[in-house]
Amino acid sequence: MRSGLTTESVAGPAIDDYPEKLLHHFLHQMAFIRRFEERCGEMYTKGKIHGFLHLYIGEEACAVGALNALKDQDRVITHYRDHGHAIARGIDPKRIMAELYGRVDGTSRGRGGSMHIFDRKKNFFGGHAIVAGHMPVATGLGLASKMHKDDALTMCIFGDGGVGEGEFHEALNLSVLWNTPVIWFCENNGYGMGVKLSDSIANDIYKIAAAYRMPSERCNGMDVLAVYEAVRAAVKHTRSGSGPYFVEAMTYRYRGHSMADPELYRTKAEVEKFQGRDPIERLRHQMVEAGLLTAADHSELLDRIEGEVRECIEFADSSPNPDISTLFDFIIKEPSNA
Amino acid sequence: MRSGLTTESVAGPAIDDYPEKLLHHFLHQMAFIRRFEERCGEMYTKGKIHGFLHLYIGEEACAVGALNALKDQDRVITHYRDHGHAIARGIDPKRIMAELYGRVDGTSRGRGGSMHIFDRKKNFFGGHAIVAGHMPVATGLGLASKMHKDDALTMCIFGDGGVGEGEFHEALNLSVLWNTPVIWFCENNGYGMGVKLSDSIANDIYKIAAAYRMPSERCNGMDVLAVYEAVRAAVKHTRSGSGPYFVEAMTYRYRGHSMADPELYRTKAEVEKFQGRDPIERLRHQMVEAGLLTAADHSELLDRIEGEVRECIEFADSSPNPDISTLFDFIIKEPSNA
Amino acid sequence: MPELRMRDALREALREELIRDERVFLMGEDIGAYGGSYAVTHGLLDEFGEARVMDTPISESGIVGAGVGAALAGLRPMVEIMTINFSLVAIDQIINNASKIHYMSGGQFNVPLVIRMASGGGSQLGATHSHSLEGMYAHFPGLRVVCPAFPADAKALLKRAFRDENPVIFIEHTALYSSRGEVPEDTDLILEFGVANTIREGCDVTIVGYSGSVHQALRAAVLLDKQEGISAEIIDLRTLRPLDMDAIVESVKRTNRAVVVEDDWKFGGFGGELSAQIMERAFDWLDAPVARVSGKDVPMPYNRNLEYAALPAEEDVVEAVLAMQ
Amino acid sequence: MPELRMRDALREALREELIRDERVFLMGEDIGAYGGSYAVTHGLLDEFGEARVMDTPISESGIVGAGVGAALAGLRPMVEIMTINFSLVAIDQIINNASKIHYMSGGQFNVPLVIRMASGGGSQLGATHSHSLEGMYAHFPGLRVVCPAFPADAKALLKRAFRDENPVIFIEHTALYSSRGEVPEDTDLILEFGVANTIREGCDVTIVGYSGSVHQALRAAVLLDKQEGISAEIIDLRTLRPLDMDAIVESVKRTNRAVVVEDDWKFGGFGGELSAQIMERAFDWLDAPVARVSGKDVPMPYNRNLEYAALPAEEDVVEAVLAMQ
Ligand SMILES: Cc1ncc(C[n+]2csc(CCOP(=O)(O)OP(=O)(O)O)c2C)c(N)n1
Ligand SMILES: Cc1ncc(C[n+]2csc(CCOP(=O)(O)OP(=O)(O)O)c2C)c(N)n1
Ligand SMILES: [Mg+2]
Ligand SMILES: [Mg+2]
Repeated sequence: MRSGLTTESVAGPAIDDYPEKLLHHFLHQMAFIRRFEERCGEMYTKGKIHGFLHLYIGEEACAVGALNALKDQDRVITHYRDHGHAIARGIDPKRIMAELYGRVDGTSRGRGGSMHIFDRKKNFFGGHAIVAGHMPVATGLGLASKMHKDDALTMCIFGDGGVGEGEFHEALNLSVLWNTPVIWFCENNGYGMGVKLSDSIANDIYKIAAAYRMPSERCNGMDVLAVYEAVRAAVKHTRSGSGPYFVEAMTYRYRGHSMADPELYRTKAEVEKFQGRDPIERLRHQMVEAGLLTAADHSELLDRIEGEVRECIEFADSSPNPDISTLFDFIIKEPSNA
Repeated sequence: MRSGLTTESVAGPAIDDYPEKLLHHFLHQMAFIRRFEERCGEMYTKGKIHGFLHLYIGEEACAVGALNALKDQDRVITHYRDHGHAIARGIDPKRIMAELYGRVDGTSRGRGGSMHIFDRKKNFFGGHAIVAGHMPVATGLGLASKMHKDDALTMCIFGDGGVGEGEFHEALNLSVLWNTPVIWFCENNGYGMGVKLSDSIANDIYKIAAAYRMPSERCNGMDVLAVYEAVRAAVKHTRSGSGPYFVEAMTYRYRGHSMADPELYRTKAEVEKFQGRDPIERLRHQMVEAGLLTAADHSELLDRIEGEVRECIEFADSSPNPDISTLFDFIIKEPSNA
Repeated sequence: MPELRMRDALREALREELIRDERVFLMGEDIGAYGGSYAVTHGLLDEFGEARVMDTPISESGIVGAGVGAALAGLRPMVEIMTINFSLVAIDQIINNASKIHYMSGGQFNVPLVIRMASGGGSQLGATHSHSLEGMYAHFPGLRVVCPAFPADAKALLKRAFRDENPVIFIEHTALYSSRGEVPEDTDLILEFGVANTIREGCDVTIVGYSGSVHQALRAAVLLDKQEGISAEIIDLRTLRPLDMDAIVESVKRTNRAVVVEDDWKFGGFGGELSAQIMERAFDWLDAPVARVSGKDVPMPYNRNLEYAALPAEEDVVEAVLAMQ
Repeated sequence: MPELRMRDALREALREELIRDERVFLMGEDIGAYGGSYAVTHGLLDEFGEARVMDTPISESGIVGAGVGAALAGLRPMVEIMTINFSLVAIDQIINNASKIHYMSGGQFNVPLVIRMASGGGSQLGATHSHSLEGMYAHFPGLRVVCPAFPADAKALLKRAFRDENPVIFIEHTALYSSRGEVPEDTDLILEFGVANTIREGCDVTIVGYSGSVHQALRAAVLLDKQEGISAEIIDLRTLRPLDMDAIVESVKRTNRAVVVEDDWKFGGFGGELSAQIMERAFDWLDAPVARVSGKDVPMPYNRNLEYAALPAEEDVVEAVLAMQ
């Protein structure tokens, strides 16, 4: 039997346990990601952004709850639906937007695009577009920490669809065998493109992960505080040297898989049901209830965000395209000591 | 914690529950495989057999117990350590030996060799030398049975080392999702080449298999009757349309991984410990105790086998090499209806 | 004759084969409920049901392997790998199982499996999603590699693929899915493998292409004719393995010049094979070395201008031809 | 200079690099307790311990991916893939991750990863276990592909590989592991990539080879000299990517004839690239088309006679040269 927590509004952590500043930070980040993604969608329709564009709308609590539980020295590696993770990690959103535009001021100087956001300074190891292909890489990042004996842990973010790939199995198994400090963070939004979870994996994901003998928890991915708590527990375990930890966050994507998705595989009613459990709305409501946010504060927040995102677009618009003469840059790195 | 049954002589099924004929058949097949393999080793040293040769000595109870629980219409697919399976499946051992010699009378006309034994008439789908590469193929064989609605089930045989590969995960998951009639039969001999099981997989194999939500049992692979019972239960389940079933047989290989193995990774004492639990000796002893076998019967049996195996070698020796003019045969099969 | 888009012609072939042969079934990621990532299989789930149009998990190795198994057991599976880029996680199944089991079993078994893949760049999908690896697959004995350039050929070749007893790698260029062409209505029409098509006759130079590059060749031929009065003959290979080398050699012996055009990287690409064989078989007829117009040897950039610069264009073909005069 | 077997020269390189650079560590199946399936790593586990010589499960994709991750994090991993045949289950990690991350990150990250693989046929291991796929890897931008033919080169090139900032595919021919050669004792000696070696001077024909085929070329040169009085120049490429095309062209312009020798299948093989480039750059100097001597286009047979017939031999090289006179 399949079981476990869904995204329904089960009572999550009480907000009075959290510093006011942190709650405002969470609300701001989630709302910023939401608006950033909405505007990306517009810019795509306008022909400013090309290729595949995968929006994160509806899943903001996952990125914000998970990445805020990490430290700067920790490493993050994720899949192609990566804008929300990049923003929550603190990467300059102007440079993210410029990358989506393919401009020289983009995080990858316009070479990578939406699916391949990298930022060395933020220990953000990409943005990977081959489903589950980054999972063994995460095991290797963890292995390096173990060898360096540094205090960095690695968070690997992937989707429910990635669980179908053999590399999920190899990466998890190796991470346990080698006792690497890796947190496996699965964003289970119920679909891999148009394929329902129940058609793609034979058991609950967190139960399959548990079979590798690592702690494995499921949390409500529509509640930023629930995600934050789940990942904090994972960080505690992993940083103490006890090895990998698996977290499955139950969430939902409001938009199509990519901008090309006709969405034939689900009903509008289903989408609306989950929109009724919106993570941003949930936190806003909690903060209002607790007297931490007035209507005025909130509209002021949205205005600020509107301006911040506009700046990103202006920045990207004004950044030049890479020069054709640089076509062959970055293929081979010349040896440092040979 | 790792747990579960080992190869220690726990009380197995009582032999008086089995027809005498069947017991004699089991004893004969196991002893035949043992002698066939011993002689293969000799022929390899003599330079009659080349390439990689993986002997099955010590594991005879697995092949004999498992394959005798199947029907003729059932399908078998296995890995490269395949002589024992081919013999237990009833493939003419003369032709197996000829294949090891690379001669035209070999099962694959000398093209395949030891690791690639195929026999269409016996529904024996090979001998596969890429570890775990045959597992998704087994899922497909099962899928075909489901579509044909024929009464054939598929047994896929593989080793503990194969569990490290991603295809193990993909094949098991698909077999459950598609409810295919596949019996996964893992011969756990404790090593993948020189790598100990505990260094290659994070949990007991049958427990990992169970995470895909299929029945998963472990049995004593040094007791032919225990294997036979375990697989009979699997057959009952699978033939009734209830989907795949996983059996892990705990066994041990007495010889090196291949003829090239220096065996630096284990002690002689360890090998001797397991030789003390010899599956052939075990059944012989049980049959003697039960008055089903006299010393005379037994030496008569060994003599018969000696002659049978000698015939195999003579057959292989007298079979010609393929003609060079046939080098390009069997690459492309010409369309039947185009 | 009705005009169809490439994707519709492919769908017609799949429909007709599903109707013609009950052993045929389709497997792939999002070929059903989603409607196919390039809409090739759109509507087939509704028409033929889940048993014959199977949505699968994201397990390329698993589903190609399952296709091999189903084919060994007598079915006629078609596995869609969403794009050729993802075939890299399934390539062991293609090479070590599909292409070799007939041989390794001494002819006892064979693998009638059709593997469809979308290939090619030009849509700003970046380095991991813009490969053109059909030439790599053509290297392996036991495989067929089919690369149609026009809807009519695509339909007739795909129908032929389902009648083959061997694994067929069927390549569909993403940039051609919406291209249109007349497609005969005759549902029995199939095209044999290994028969190239001279789609334009000329006497000054032979331009060889396949899949997407055939269209660059066509545009280049028009420019050459208009601007330089050079008459180019164009050969559309249609299949890379088997390869219709005779057609190329025959043409080059008349034109004495040859240009090979492909999207893939030049270094170690299939164009090298074509160039080498032309030299081997028409050396004394060549007035100039065979020229190769290919993609630049760089992982595909996301930026539009860089990607355009990385891919071969008709101007490059024109340039190559002029350099030979 | 001491004479060493290829496997011992490789081991020396690994030992010296493990000592020189603490960031270096080795991962692979059976490289430790088993002693290495071809005994290259024999003894290193005892000397350097489990942290730096790691036995891994049978998870090629997992360990190559882990190597990529460790390299991204600043280590200098070496992953041994037991044989190139098994690299097919890890190739996505090599192509879509190792070879592209430097590019896709706009130069922020790089992957200094050495991947060693045993390659080649000739030991009756059958179709799945006898591939020569180094030419296939040479097709991909972002990779280095190294194919030594002699112990001294193998050691100096492997040491060079550990000093590279990019993924290096290091090819070891199984038939050469026990071959002997003098190896300088200088532990700082390294060989640059992209520098071919003219191992025999001659004026009548240029024979180009790499890895195992260099030795067929050498034996052929002796026969040609003795039996026909033909003086062959032999170029050992040593690395396929980068490729020292200048050395080949310079030689062919003197000898006016070229033969390319490789174990791999001819159709779509690397020999086509060499042949095409020689034509492109030395067309007017060629007295005959460049000849390719390669493996037959057949999955490798197990039977000894058939396998011998499927692989190129010195007689085939001699024949090709004579056909040019
Ligand atoms: C190996 C591979 N196969 C298929 C694809 C095409 N593809 C891209 S995203 C995707 C669905 C992934 O779903 P999931 O992992 O749940 O992530 P989500 O999109 O839901 O966030 C697929 C099939 C791919 N990129 N890589
Ligand atoms: C993909 C792949 N990797 C590595 C090998 C080399 N190899 C052959 S057998 C083997 C060990 C397999 O062990 P196991 O599955 O336990 O089977 P056993 O030999 O113990 O019967 C290895 C590593 C291979 N054949 N295929
Ligand atoms: Mg999902
Ligand atoms: Mg084993």
